[in-house]
Amino acid sequence: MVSEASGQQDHKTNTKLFLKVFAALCFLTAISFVIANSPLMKSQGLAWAVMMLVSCAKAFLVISFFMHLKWERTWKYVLTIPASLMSLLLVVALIPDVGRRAENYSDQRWLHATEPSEVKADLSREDASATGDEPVPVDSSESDSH
Amino acid sequence: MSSPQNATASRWSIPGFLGHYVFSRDHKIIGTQFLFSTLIWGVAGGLLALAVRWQLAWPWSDMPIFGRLFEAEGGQISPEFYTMLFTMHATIMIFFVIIPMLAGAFGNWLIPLMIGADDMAFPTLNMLSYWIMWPAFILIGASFFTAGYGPSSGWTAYPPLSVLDAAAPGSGVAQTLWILGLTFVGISSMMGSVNYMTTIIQMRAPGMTMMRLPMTIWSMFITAILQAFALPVLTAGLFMQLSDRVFGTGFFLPEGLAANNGIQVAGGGQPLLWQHLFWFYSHPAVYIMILPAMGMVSDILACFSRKPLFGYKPMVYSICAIAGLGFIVWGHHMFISGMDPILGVSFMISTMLIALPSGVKTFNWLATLWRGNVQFTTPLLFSVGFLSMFIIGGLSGIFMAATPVDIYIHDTYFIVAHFHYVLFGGSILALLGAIYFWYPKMFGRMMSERLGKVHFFLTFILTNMVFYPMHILGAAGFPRRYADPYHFQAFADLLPINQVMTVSAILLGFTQIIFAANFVGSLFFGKKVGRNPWQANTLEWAAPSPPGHGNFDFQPVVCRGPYEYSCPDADVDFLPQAETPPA
Amino acid sequence: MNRVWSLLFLLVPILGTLLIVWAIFGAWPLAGLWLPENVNEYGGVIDHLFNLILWITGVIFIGTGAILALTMWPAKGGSRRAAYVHGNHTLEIIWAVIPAGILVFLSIYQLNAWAENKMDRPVEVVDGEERLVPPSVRVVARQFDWDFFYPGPDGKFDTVDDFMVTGEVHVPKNQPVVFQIESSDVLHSFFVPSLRVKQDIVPGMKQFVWFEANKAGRYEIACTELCGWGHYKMGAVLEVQEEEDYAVWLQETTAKCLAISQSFEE
Amino acid sequence: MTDTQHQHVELSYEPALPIPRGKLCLWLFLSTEIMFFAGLIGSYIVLRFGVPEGAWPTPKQVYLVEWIGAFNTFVLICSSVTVVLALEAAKQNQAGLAKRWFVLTFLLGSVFLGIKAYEYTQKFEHGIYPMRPRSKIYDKANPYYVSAVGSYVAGEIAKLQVETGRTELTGMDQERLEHLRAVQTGLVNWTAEEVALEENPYAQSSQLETFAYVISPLDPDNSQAHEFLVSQKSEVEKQKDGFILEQKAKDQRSQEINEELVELNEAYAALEAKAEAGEAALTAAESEAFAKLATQRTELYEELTAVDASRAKLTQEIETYTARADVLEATLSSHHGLNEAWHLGLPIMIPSGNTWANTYFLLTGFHAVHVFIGLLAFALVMPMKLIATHAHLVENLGLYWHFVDLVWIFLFPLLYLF
Repeated sequence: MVSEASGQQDHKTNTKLFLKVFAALCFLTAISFVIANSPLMKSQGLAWAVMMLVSCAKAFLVISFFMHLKWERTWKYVLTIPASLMSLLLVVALIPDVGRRAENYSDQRWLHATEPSEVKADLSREDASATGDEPVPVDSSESDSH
Repeated sequence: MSSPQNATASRWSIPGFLGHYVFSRDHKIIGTQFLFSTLIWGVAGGLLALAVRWQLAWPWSDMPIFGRLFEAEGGQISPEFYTMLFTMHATIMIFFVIIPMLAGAFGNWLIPLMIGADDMAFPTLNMLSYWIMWPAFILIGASFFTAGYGPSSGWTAYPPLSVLDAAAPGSGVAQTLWILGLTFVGISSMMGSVNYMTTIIQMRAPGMTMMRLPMTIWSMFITAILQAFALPVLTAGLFMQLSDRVFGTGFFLPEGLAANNGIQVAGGGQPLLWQHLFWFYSHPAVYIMILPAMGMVSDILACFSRKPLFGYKPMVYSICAIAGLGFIVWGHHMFISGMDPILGVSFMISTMLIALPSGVKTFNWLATLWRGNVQFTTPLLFSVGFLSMFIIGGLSGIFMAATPVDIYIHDTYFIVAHFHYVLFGGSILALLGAIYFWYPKMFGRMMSERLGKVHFFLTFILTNMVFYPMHILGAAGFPRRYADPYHFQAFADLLPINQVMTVSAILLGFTQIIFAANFVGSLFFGKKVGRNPWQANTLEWAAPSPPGHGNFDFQPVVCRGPYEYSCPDADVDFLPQAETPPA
Repeated sequence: MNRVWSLLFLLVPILGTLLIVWAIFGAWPLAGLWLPENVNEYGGVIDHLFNLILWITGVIFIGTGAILALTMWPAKGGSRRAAYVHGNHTLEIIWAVIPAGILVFLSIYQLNAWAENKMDRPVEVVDGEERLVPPSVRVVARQFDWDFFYPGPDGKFDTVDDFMVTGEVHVPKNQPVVFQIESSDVLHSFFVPSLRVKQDIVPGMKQFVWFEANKAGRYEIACTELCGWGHYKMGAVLEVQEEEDYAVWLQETTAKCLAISQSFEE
Repeated sequence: MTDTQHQHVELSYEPALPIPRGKLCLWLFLSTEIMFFAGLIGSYIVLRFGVPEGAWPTPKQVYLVEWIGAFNTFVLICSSVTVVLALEAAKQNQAGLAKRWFVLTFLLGSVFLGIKAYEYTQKFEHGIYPMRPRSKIYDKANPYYVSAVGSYVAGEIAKLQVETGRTELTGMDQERLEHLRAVQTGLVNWTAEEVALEENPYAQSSQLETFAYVISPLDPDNSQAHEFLVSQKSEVEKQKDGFILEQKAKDQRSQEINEELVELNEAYAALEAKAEAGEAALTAAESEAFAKLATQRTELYEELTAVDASRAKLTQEIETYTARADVLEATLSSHHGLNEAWHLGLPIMIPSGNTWANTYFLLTGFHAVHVFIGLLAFALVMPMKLIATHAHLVENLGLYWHFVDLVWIFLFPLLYLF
């Protein structure tokens, strides 16, 4: 194996390389963390996409350096790509069907199902308007949001 | 010479009787263990099927002999018991007969022998893959004896029925045991498949390139890949269903269900998620159940028509195509399940595509027989029987692939006809043929050809008589899994035809006694054979019959493809892949 | 003897086709064992497609069966040497492309039927505006019965004047009818063989089936998704009535049910 | 089988790939593992998308601390580095160094599991279990939820009362009992009554929202909600004070009546005695006074009954309002609502909380199982001398370990940050 042969000579460089990868991984983790606590989360889709990209980058680093795939021959593609594609396929195929189920909830289910938190947010709005005497109904804000 | 011999011997067996014959690491012993276990389970599964048929022909009547075995009231089959019968029939036939017999028994026996290896890459793992089946055997066996009626939500175990005890009061603990049992089957299959893949990739004899592999090995290889990729998804689903049942989570349960004795379920889940996870495995599982059969049939057909397999490479590519497409067609089991109809269209198209490689295979088999010097041996007859049945099963599949037609025939007996033609007419017939074919290699003796032909004749006719009329039942709209359809006006006329089918099924069951007698009798009284009784080309016939530990007594060097029959340049009509050194 | 085997395999397509033809014509003893008469305007395409596929597969079935028997037919004298052929690309391409063509044709040909039955809910024109036909009955499946909820005089569900009928549902003839189907416990499937309508019912999910019956009569509803031990007896009757009869029935039943519910309230 | 039938030959093979069989097998195994986690993660994603939009709990609502997750990520990354360094050292035959890295990896893995266990207990403490019946999560603030809280409280009170029958309650239990009673009157019954009285469905749902907020606020930093509760509290207290004042007035009135009655009774008794003595009948004036006294007396008695009744009612009202005020007071005094203030373990409302808990524990649980299996394997290899000939063991173990790390790399953002 190539890594074994080269490892003998440049052990130091290898260690250095691993430490560099380590630093990169820590940095990427920090990025995810910062994004999660940043205003970017307002547009959730974008934030999620960035975080997933960051995760993929981390995965790539781990696979290619720590798992030595960088130094392996072409078999690595045969072994890794089908599984990754297949797993993606599974998720992608499920999303339009199962992932959008809430659109087809029956009335009976809505009786028990959890509701969008817009309604929850109304509590605060309603509270704000209700600093007066009695709890004021939410109608106004409710009809706004729908 | 003695020390390496000892060293190698320890690779296959632990000393002592137990180590030799029970906890052996020799792939041949393990294969035989799989073979015997699955044959026994096959008897159980068959009897369950007969009980199902009995109920359909003479509903609610006392069942002879077996009625006493089940405590059902006075030997009658109760509806709860009936649901258990077909659930267990399917479970046993799929997970304990066909898959382990193909992959476990024949995979184990043939892979090392046909590629010229002394054993599997990991003999201990191989042994474990058999013994991990035993917890599954015990769990499934135990589920018969739990309170209630055994698992009774169908082999597909669709939630919420399979999760809510109140919805299927007969199931109870048995359903949990069923899930656990299948988990063990999954672990066993996973162990087996990584082992097979490693062996086929790394342990081929010199000269045995991938394009010189016999079709059997190709199909086993692809099957192993299918198992490795598809099964974990089912395992994940099984764990989720287990936790729904045992811990009260709600992965597959929607809110506000009325069927749980008033106990509120956690909710938030999606019943359809299970169906997706389940079919993501179980559709490829259909190919796991047919591909190795196809591979073995290819070998048998080529051997007995004394003719090279027609279009070897297209055959290989179509196996790969079937496997590849097999992963993107699972939704065709769910056309009317409430799945997004647009998603249904994409699944329909991929399903139609899969008929293509299957068609190529069928025509290539026909072309292999064409202008061949056909030897009418029992294995050949079974293989042609397979071909004849597979054509019917394949063609009826087109009805289901057409989504609008599927609206009408989904979950009717048309489906039952279709998959029995593929799985019984296809896989089981091919398996019987394979047993006749490789029996001399396994046990060093021939099975009786005369009995074998009688067995084939009756089996073939009766199989058609049992399953062909199911198409007509399906066209009449008769739903499957009905204990008694005759109170529906529309299905009241179905009784006589069901009775014909049941009588045929019982006779079919009796016919298998011929096979059992032949199988057991030949173990002791069969004609002893040499290495290559069928004059076949593939490598296993170059090894002694039966092969000892380490399989080969010489170093096989492969110099040609597996199907060099009737080569005009040769004196004899076969050219083995590797020359056996003169004794 | 060997020719017997060849003939045996030839018997499969011959007898198989005979049996199907026999069933289609409904002669004794196979009377009533084929597709029941279709009474749904939207179901005709399904039958048409079924028959088309039956023709195509029938031809292939007989053809391949004949070829199989022919290839097996042993030569006189028996021991001839087999042809040493490894394959023929042209042939293989031909028998890959022809089925492919048929399949592609089928996939495209059936799209409309699928859309008509599962995707495009019928529309009606009200006050010059097109809108989806609203469900006229809410079908609630439960172990092991069918409950049919009618919206009552006000035409709206979930109001006090709703009423429920169990085991029997009435619909008017020659009108597109939409059912909203729901399940209160496990999976069920709404199957009316004569209408070519089938839809699994997923608990917690709102689904619709539609049809336009063109012949008055009583048709059976069956459950086709395993729903427990009583699966086999989970039936109901769908009665298609002439519009006048339907109106009378609706009025009478409404009055009866409302009277009962009032007597409960008192 | 006759194994001495022929002599064994060492067969030679043509491997397709230039890697050892063990490594190949491990890679294949990892492919199956990818599919396994794809099944799990895929289910998580679709279940999550499947809930109505915007109804997924935020980390705070389920007591998930992001930085702990981030730290655990860091721990796993460190362990990945150490195991790779152990492999490097082993390859170069530096057994001692390899062993040290190896042990460090093991320790880091244990730290990861330890932190995981700590996180789990954090959840369990708040009643977040992946399952019924121990789980205390309700998806929706609806009457079902109120009645669930009600029956929980009633059950707890009954339990404590049974104990009271047997032994003297400790101070803590006594306090708990009081708190439970306060919740019963000031929260459960209060809300039930308000909802029953209210006709407007939006106002009803607002009542229910408040109910859930008081027990365990989904967003504790919601200042508006806080202000609302403050205002409600002052309102309640004002009303309570009003009731107390009224009660005082009624007390006074009751006393007055009693005093008056004493006088009246005396006068009445005198006249009555006279009347009964009889011979010389009462004068007209006297008999008129007698009749007037009788009416007055009856009136006073009636008023007394009414006043006493309203006093009792007022006592009850005061009790209710005191309880309500106590509840609100306790809610406001703590950051996380009543549950934190009084540690009663009331059922909480988290939208999609159960689905969240199911998937969270499923994913992290299976990941933890994998970490645990890895640690077991480490423990098995630990006693070996990690020289170059054993490097393949370290390599395979390392591959597995990196895979576990990989899974976590995806789980961390999916579970903690999304």
